[in-house]
Amino acid sequence: MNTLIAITGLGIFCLLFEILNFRKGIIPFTILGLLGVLALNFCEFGSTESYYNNMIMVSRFSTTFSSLFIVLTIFLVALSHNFYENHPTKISDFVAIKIFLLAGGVAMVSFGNLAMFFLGIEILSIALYVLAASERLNLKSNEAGMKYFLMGSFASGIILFGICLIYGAMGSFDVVEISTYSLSAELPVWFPIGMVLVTIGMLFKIAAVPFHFWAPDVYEGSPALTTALMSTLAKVVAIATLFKLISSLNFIPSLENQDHLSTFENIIIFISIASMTVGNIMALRQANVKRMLAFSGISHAGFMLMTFLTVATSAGVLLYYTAAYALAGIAAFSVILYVCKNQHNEDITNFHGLGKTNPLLAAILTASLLSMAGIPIFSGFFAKLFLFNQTIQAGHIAVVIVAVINSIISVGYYFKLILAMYSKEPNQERTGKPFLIYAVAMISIALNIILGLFPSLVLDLLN
Amino acid sequence: MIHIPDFAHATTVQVLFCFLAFITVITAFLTIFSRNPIHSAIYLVICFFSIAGHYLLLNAQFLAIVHIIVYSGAIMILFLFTIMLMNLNERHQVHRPRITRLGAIVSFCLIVIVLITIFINSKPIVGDYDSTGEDFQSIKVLGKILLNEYMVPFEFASILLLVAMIGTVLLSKKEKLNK
Amino acid sequence: MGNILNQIGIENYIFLCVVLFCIGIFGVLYRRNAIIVFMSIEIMLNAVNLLFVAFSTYHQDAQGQVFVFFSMAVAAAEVAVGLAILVSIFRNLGSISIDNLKNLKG
Amino acid sequence: MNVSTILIILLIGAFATYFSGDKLAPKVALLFSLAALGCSIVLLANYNAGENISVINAWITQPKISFALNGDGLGLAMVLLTAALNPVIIFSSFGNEYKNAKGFYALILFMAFAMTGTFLAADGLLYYIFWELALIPIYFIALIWGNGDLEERKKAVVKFFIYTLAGSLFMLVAFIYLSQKANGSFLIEDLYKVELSACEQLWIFLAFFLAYAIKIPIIPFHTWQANVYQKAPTVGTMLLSGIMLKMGLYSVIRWQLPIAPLAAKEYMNIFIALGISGVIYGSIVALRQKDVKKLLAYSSLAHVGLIAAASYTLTLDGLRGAVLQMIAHGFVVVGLFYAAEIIFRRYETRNISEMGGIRSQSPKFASMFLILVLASVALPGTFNFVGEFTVLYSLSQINIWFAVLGGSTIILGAYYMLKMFQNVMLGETNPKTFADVSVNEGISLVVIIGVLLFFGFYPKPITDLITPSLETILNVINKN
Amino acid sequence: MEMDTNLALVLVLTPFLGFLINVFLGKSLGKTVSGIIGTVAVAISFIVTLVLFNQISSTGKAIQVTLFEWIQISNLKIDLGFLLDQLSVLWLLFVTGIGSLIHLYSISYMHDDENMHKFFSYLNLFVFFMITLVIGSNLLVLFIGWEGVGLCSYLLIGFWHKNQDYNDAAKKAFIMNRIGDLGLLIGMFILGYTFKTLDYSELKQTILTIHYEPQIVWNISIAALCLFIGACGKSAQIPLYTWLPDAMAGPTPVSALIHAATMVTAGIFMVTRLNFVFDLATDVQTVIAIIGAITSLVAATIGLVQTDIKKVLAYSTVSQLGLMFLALGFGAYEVAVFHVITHAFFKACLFLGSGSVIHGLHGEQDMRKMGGLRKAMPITFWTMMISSLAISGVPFFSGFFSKDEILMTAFHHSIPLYVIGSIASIMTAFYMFRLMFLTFFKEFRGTEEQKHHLHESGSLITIPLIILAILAAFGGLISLPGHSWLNEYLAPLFTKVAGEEHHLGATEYSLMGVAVLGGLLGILIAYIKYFKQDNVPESDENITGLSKVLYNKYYVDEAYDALFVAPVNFLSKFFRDYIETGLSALVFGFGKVANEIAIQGKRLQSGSIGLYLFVFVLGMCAIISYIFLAQ
Repeated sequence: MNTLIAITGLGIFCLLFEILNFRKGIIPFTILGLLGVLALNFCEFGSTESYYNNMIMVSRFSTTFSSLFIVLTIFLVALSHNFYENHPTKISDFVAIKIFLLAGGVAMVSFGNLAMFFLGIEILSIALYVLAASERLNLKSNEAGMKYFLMGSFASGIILFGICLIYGAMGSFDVVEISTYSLSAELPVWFPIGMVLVTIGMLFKIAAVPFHFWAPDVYEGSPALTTALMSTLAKVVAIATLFKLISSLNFIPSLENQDHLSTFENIIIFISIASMTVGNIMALRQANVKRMLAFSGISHAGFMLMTFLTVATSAGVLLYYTAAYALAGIAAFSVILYVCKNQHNEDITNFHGLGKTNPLLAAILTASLLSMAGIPIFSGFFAKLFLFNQTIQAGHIAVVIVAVINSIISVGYYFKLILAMYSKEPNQERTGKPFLIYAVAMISIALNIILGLFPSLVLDLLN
Repeated sequence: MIHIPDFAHATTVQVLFCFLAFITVITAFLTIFSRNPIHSAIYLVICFFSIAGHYLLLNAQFLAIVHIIVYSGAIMILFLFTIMLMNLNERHQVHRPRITRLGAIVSFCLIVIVLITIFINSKPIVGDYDSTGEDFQSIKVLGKILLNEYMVPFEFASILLLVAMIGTVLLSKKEKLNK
Repeated sequence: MGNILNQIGIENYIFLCVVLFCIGIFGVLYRRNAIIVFMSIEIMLNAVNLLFVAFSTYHQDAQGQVFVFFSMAVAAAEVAVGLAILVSIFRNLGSISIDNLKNLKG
Repeated sequence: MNVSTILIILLIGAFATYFSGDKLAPKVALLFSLAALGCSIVLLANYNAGENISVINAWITQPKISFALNGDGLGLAMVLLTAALNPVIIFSSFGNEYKNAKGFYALILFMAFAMTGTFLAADGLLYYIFWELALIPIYFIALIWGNGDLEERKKAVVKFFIYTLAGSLFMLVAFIYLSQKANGSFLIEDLYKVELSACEQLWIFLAFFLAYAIKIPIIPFHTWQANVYQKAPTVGTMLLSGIMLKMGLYSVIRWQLPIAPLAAKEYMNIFIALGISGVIYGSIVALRQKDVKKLLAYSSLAHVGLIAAASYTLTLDGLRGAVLQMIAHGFVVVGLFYAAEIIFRRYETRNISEMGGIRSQSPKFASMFLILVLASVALPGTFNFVGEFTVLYSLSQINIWFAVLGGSTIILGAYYMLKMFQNVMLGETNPKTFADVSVNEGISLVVIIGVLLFFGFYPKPITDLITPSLETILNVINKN
Repeated sequence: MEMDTNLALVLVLTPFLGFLINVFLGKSLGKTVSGIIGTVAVAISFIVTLVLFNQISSTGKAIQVTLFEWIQISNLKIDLGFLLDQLSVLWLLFVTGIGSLIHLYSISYMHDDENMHKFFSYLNLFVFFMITLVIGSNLLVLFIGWEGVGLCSYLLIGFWHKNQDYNDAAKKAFIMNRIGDLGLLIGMFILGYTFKTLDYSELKQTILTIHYEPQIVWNISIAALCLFIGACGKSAQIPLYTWLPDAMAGPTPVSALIHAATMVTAGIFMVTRLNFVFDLATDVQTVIAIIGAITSLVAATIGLVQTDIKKVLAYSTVSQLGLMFLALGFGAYEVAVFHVITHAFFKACLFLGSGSVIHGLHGEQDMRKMGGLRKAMPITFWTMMISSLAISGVPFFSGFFSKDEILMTAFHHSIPLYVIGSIASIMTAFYMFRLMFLTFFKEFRGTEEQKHHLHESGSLITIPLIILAILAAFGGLISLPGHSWLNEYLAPLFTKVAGEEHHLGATEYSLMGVAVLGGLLGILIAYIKYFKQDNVPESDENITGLSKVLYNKYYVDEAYDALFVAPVNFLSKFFRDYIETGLSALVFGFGKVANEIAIQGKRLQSGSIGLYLFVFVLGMCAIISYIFLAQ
């Protein structure tokens, strides 16, 4: 709870800084503030409390995921400095929106009441709509914002409808009450329908097939930093929230009571497989790196969905997977931000010869792509390993085999980018070594590797 | 099971409900079908009013008023304002390919059929509905709940609005380029 | 005073709301004019709101109505942001047809 | 001192090489590779003295993954192979100028690190990690420093990477499945103990087989091989053919057979037949190759097919012969590729038809090349003969026809190798001048030839080293 | 024991030392010195052999030397060890003895070659391997030598490596030998599998004591057959004989040493060594006899029309080897060994003589361009004449005794084979004297230039010739009919009562007479045809009819090409061009399919919000209806 309050306060401070004409200090201050929030969050770690009539429930799950969100936000804010160099007047707005977005995210993983969940997701969505469309003179950005907005509010409507049905079935928005009722034998059909609708809405947010169409377009059109945010923070928040929703509302046991469990699992399996396959195959032919990463993100969503087959035990795995994926994503995007700073697009051609001009960044991008591809020692590998381990334990070996095949396909496009960096001649001068970008890239990839070397650090938090 | 309203013995409430429901659905359709955006907006206002009527029917007076103020008052004005601002009229009406319309109709039918079937198949609610007789929806009670139990979401909603505000400003603010 | 649902039946409200919600969906799919699409989304949200109130009465519980307030706030915020985006598109493109938004694809 | 020391030396070496700059990099790399060789010899001495040189540390608790390295005879033999070939390979590259040499040599050492780890790992997952890690350096080595048309090279290298990765991922699944059966442990001892039904064993066996068949490669999974060998720089080819192929063969013995013995026994004939058809196929295809490196690639295919077939016999002779032949083949193939490289340095071509008449210009080189060729066709007196004889003998114990068909390598191998030798070295004096081997080149070749001849007459040290661990493995295989 | 080990090591390693010195220092030492080193090295071996021979013939006990364990195989132990017994020492005697002579000869013969040190190093290496082959204590050590001599043969045939035809011949020799080697290996495998040992003495022990079950007898037969295939390869028997004539591409001393006297007899050595195995496989013995007989006939017929002086000798060698195998096939090992020894003498002499001729004519090998050399090269002529008489079976020369014994043995076992052998002998006499007449009689048919330079070769060449001619003339004394020293000497080796002495009865004498008459008949025909009628073989294009078939060696090479080489090459091309490409395409196919799907998928991702939402709604309907309606 304190974390949430502190984050909100930090956001408001950001706005105040603009008024106080202290623009230069915004980013350092925010980073420091976020570090403070992180510390605060650590203080809450381990406690399980609920605040304000159970509106916010702090648990290990929420604190660990919140910490991950905060870390990601720190990176994203740090990257803002360089990205918004040319928009000094708007920087406070951008930073503040990101902070509020974080607040929305934190609210989403620590909700104790569906109202908080709904408001959290709306804050997140609206902030994202704004960020996606934030290059107002760029038609692509407009288009991306518009697409995201239209489809996002459509999904919001569905989520709202789902919440409404849950309420209709349970007569309450409180998570604890709902989870108690959901175990009773006599349940109106509204509850499972409502849950399914909410799940569908969330599946849209994490861009799972067949609700994924927005992702590539929006990722491509949005400003690169926003894409970074969407593909890391927003995706992680959405998947964590969905996980929490399904696990804390006792949805699985209630389905079991009504003999719907196997069908639900089949749906999850189907969506997971479809997401992986569609994401990976579509990514093969992409020329735009952001678009490629969008499809890669879709496939990763498919992987993450595999945790839903073993909800009771896989929170730790989900945390590890999201952390590994998001850290690799941040590292990759910081390099993309650097490379495409003054380019009109993010095509692979821009990366030609990066291995020669900026070997360090090329190495970092390579490492992050290898991590996403699941090559050992990077945490992406362990993430997949634990995921497969869980899933095989639950007896779904077929999904794992499909996942493995998909991992193989994914190497195809990740390596396209690596090839471009190392085997082509550089076609442009790349000057400047912006400190923050290098720092973010290095720290995030280092974290990724540390997670790989010591997976227990994260994995045991939730086990 | 659908209760076919027995028109011969319909109570006032039932007639009212049917009437309002009819208006709501018709105007909603008209909103979508009318070619002129301004007409659409006006139909939508009517639709909102009929929904407010439902609220009143359900004895949620405060909500009805707020609804009219927010939707018909604020949101619709915003719509109309935008429409006027962009000077939209039929000239801007774009061609709708047939496949789109077909797709829309198919999916509409599909989803309606699916949802309705599920609800029909579900166990009917038997027996009378509870009526504790307690006051649960007066302004006073609502206020208490909103500001006690739901204080945090209430505050949080303000952040939502703040974000929306910052966002709209951000989207429309001109900046001096490359100073 | 008895529960009004005794006379109408919660099912009828559900059906009404489902139909209304679906009309919203239909509108989103059917129209290419972004403003109308927005309106359709509003219809969807209002359908849900109505259902909230109906359920609130059904449960004799005020939380449903409280939730409607939040939902209204959300709707308002969404409309504000959406229209802002729309305006900037209109400035750049001179059109508000979502069919013209096909630059990002493939 | 335990086996992890080698790994540490190689890893530090990789970093030290990278940071030592382009000029010093080759020397630093050589130094560290020699240090690793020294270390492995000391370890060997310690091991022979009965010291325990294994390591086991807990790493990840849930699932139970340990940092476990097993220094037994088999592992040590393979480590020695790696450690001995590595300096030779590095030294052999001294005649070439590489752009960005520090990266190049660092990658070589890193690859040696990963391969050594693969040979030592005693935990399924650790093993898998090293296994995959070894893939990355060779990918970059082949991609960046390779030769030939860039697009072709890219295609070949990416195919290689994806293909091998594809195979090994199924192995990962198999490992995970096994660990479930072993109560979440990946330790090799626990995996050995797992009781599996015949059906499970078959699937596990196949999953492993896919990984190894691609790596080794066994036909029909070999299509990556020739192209990659051709496109990779010679150093990369040497690493690939000299050591990396052996990873697959070693793994068959260490992992696949003991874990799924029932399946191995049940389908023994099929897999032996597959290996042997590789022998014949590889030999026949090698006959008509125009590129020296491709020819050697197919000859490799033939040889490893035979080794694989021997491993699948599940007899002590088969396993021992396989290991001996692995080591022998490792040396000889490195020598042959180096010889090809020496020719390339002078003629700038790998096309056999553009060579010929070298012998009259450089008799020393010709003699060394001939010795290597003869070793490769397993002339008695060379190490390869010891390996090949044992291998064929073990095959004959299963079915004499296996030995006959596998033995066709004796004929076909002689045919294509001598044909190659004739076309490359003999004939009218070549108009292009060909300087005889330099001192540097000579040292590498002489070391290799020395090893081949010494162990050709006195293989006992290696046999004694590997036999106890092979017996242990056989006990596991035959436990039920 | 220590002493024996040292002796054995000196025996083996001196030639190897010579090899090393010549390889590393040969060039700087100069031609003559390197030649002397090579010769001395072999001569030392010869002396050691004499010492050993002395020891063994006096004690009659074999010397067994074990150096160290070589290859470990679970149920058999293979040592690197030597067995010096009657057989091996006998073989060593002529290997090192003739070897020394040929080395001596080569000093002069090869003096004009710039790579003389290499030549001597190869020769030394050959002797080293040959000694290893002979004295190995088990089959695997024999195999070292077996392949080693093959290697040296390869190196020496292709000694003039600038000529690709010679290289082809060398390669062919190596590969054909390897076919045999595979047979040998397989034979070893079966023996090892059946008897758990490859050591001669242990093998003998086991075989003599084992209980004969049908399975074991069967195994022995198969093993014997396989071993015989090995012998075929090395000793140039049908079907693996074609390499030997081609091997004449090498320098003549090589032909004399390797392809006449020593290496090609390795097959006979091996069979004799394993006589206890072959004795148990009577069917295989029959096969050996038949193949030997056919080979001798076929080779003799081809030899009838050859015009290259060395080719004639080569086919003659094949033919004689065939006769030896004929003897082996009848279990008359000592007879075969006898013929090996006499053949080594006269054939080495013939080859060296022809070398002298070639040397004198500066490399001319075609007999059509010779003639009348009798006067210019008298020593060469007379030594060759003696050898020709020996090979033709003219009484009291060495060949008479050995060949006669073979034919007699054949007669006792199988009349048809005897007839074949006799015909081959007659042909032998014919073509040998054809060679003699064409080369040494009548007028010289070469160029004026050559005629001008005609001269007898130097003493380094003639001395070996004279020694060998003496041996060829009197070598028969070691095994006179009725009183055979050789048979007694070799008796300990054989399990059967060695060579039941042919009682010299009427049959035997008449057989002898027939053989002598046959030989004289051959000589007579040659005399009539090439001396009286003064025929000279036609030039290549005018040869027709049967003689064309013969001249082209029954087209066997072409048949082998068509039957084996061409299909393999075709297969290779087919694999390379189709299977490889196909497999590759298959692997790439997965990628291609994925890419194709991706391209189609990109069209679905059309950018239209309507479509996206449509799919969204459809997906939602599908999920909901699957969960709630599809029960």
